[in-house]
Amino acid sequence: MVRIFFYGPLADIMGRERAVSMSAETTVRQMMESLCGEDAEFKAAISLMRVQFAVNDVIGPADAPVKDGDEIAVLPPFSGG
Amino acid sequence: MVRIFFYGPLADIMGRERAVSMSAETTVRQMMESLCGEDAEFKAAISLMRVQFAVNDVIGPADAPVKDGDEIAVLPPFSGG
Amino acid sequence: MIILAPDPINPAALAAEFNKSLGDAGAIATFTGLVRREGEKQVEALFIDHAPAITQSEISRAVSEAQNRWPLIRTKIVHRIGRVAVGDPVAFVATSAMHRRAAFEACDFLMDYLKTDAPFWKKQIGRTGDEWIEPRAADYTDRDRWR
Amino acid sequence: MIILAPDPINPAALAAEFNKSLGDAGAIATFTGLVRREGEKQVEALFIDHAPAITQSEISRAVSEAQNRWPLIRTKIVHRIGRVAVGDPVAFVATSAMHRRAAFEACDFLMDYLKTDAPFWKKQIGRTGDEWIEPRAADYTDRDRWR
Repeated sequence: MVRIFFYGPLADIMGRERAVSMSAETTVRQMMESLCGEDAEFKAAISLMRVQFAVNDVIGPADAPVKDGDEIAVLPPFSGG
Repeated sequence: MVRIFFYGPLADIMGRERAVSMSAETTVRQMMESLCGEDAEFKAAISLMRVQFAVNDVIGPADAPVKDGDEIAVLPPFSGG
Repeated sequence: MIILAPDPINPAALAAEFNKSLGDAGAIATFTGLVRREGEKQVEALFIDHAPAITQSEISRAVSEAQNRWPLIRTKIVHRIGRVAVGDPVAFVATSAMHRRAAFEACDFLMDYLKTDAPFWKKQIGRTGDEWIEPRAADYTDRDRWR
Repeated sequence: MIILAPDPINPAALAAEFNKSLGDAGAIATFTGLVRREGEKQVEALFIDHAPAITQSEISRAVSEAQNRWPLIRTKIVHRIGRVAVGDPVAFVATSAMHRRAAFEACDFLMDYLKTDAPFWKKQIGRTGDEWIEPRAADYTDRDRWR
């Protein structure tokens, strides 16, 4: 099971968290493509923004490997202050 | 009578204020030259610093005219904050 | 020190606390960012989302970068999360240093960082609806001054 | 508002007062300058001389210049005169504006002004004697950024 967390505008669309079961090791990018296949609104939203990803709380590239038990965060463009 | 005010390091040398009697209209520069003639320590001090002058509380050039009743301020380089 | 909390920010109280242990500091710079009504938009509040396990550590990295770039004595960052009413402070940054350029520049740098590169997401809640806000072009230009 | 006074400066209290009437400000910058011990010099205090009838009006002119250069909502300058003990604040500047660049830059500009171009004279009182202090070369360089 991999837990995927969504923030900011993506949390409004997807909720804060989804759990996805996985059979073999994959990458963040492949998981996102799979989500886009299931959810047209998510696909439309992330195609419009430069999204970053974190695996187990560390921000890294979209082709980072994901294994069972990992937590992925999907981070839209930041805007604070 | 013209009152001359000294500030900062010049006040340590000259005191805060001196009164000078005057016969004819003069300039700030001429009054300073006259003071330098009377006081070697003042002459040495102002030869080492870029001094500004105010006549009646308005900062202006050294060749500004001075008439009876005016107040002159002798302002060493500023340093605040 | 970095504080992310839903509690109101009191800049004067934070300044009083910050000013207690200053070493031989000659300069303290502070910045407070407030929620603006923005005229026509009639903003009533911001909602600030964050990623708890990520946001704090990312801000720590920015503070370390500031400490490497400038000879700082102390830094403090406080950022609201959750709902922040119009007129209320949303972020507070304080820096101290021996001389004022370091204090000013580090404070400015950290605010630019919070606006564009810290993991926060900001929604304006207004009379006419809600809107997620991305940084202005000027915010990115400001940030790029430090690169 | 410009205040020149021998009374202690309380930056937190000044910030609290300044933050009361902010209009639609989104940004408040403050700067506090403190008397430094300066290690070997063992400074015990500063003595600040000023020219009452000149200093206030000259600072007013600098504030007007800042208001012309940046869209400011409010400014406040407080500067000690007379004896100021080591560790104590000697100057406080606060600015508010809609956006942070104006608030930061005006605060920075006004501090540079106070350091080099405002009619104050600063004597360090130390264990080894007293010394009138002129601005550092860096202070003039900082000031010249605005020309």
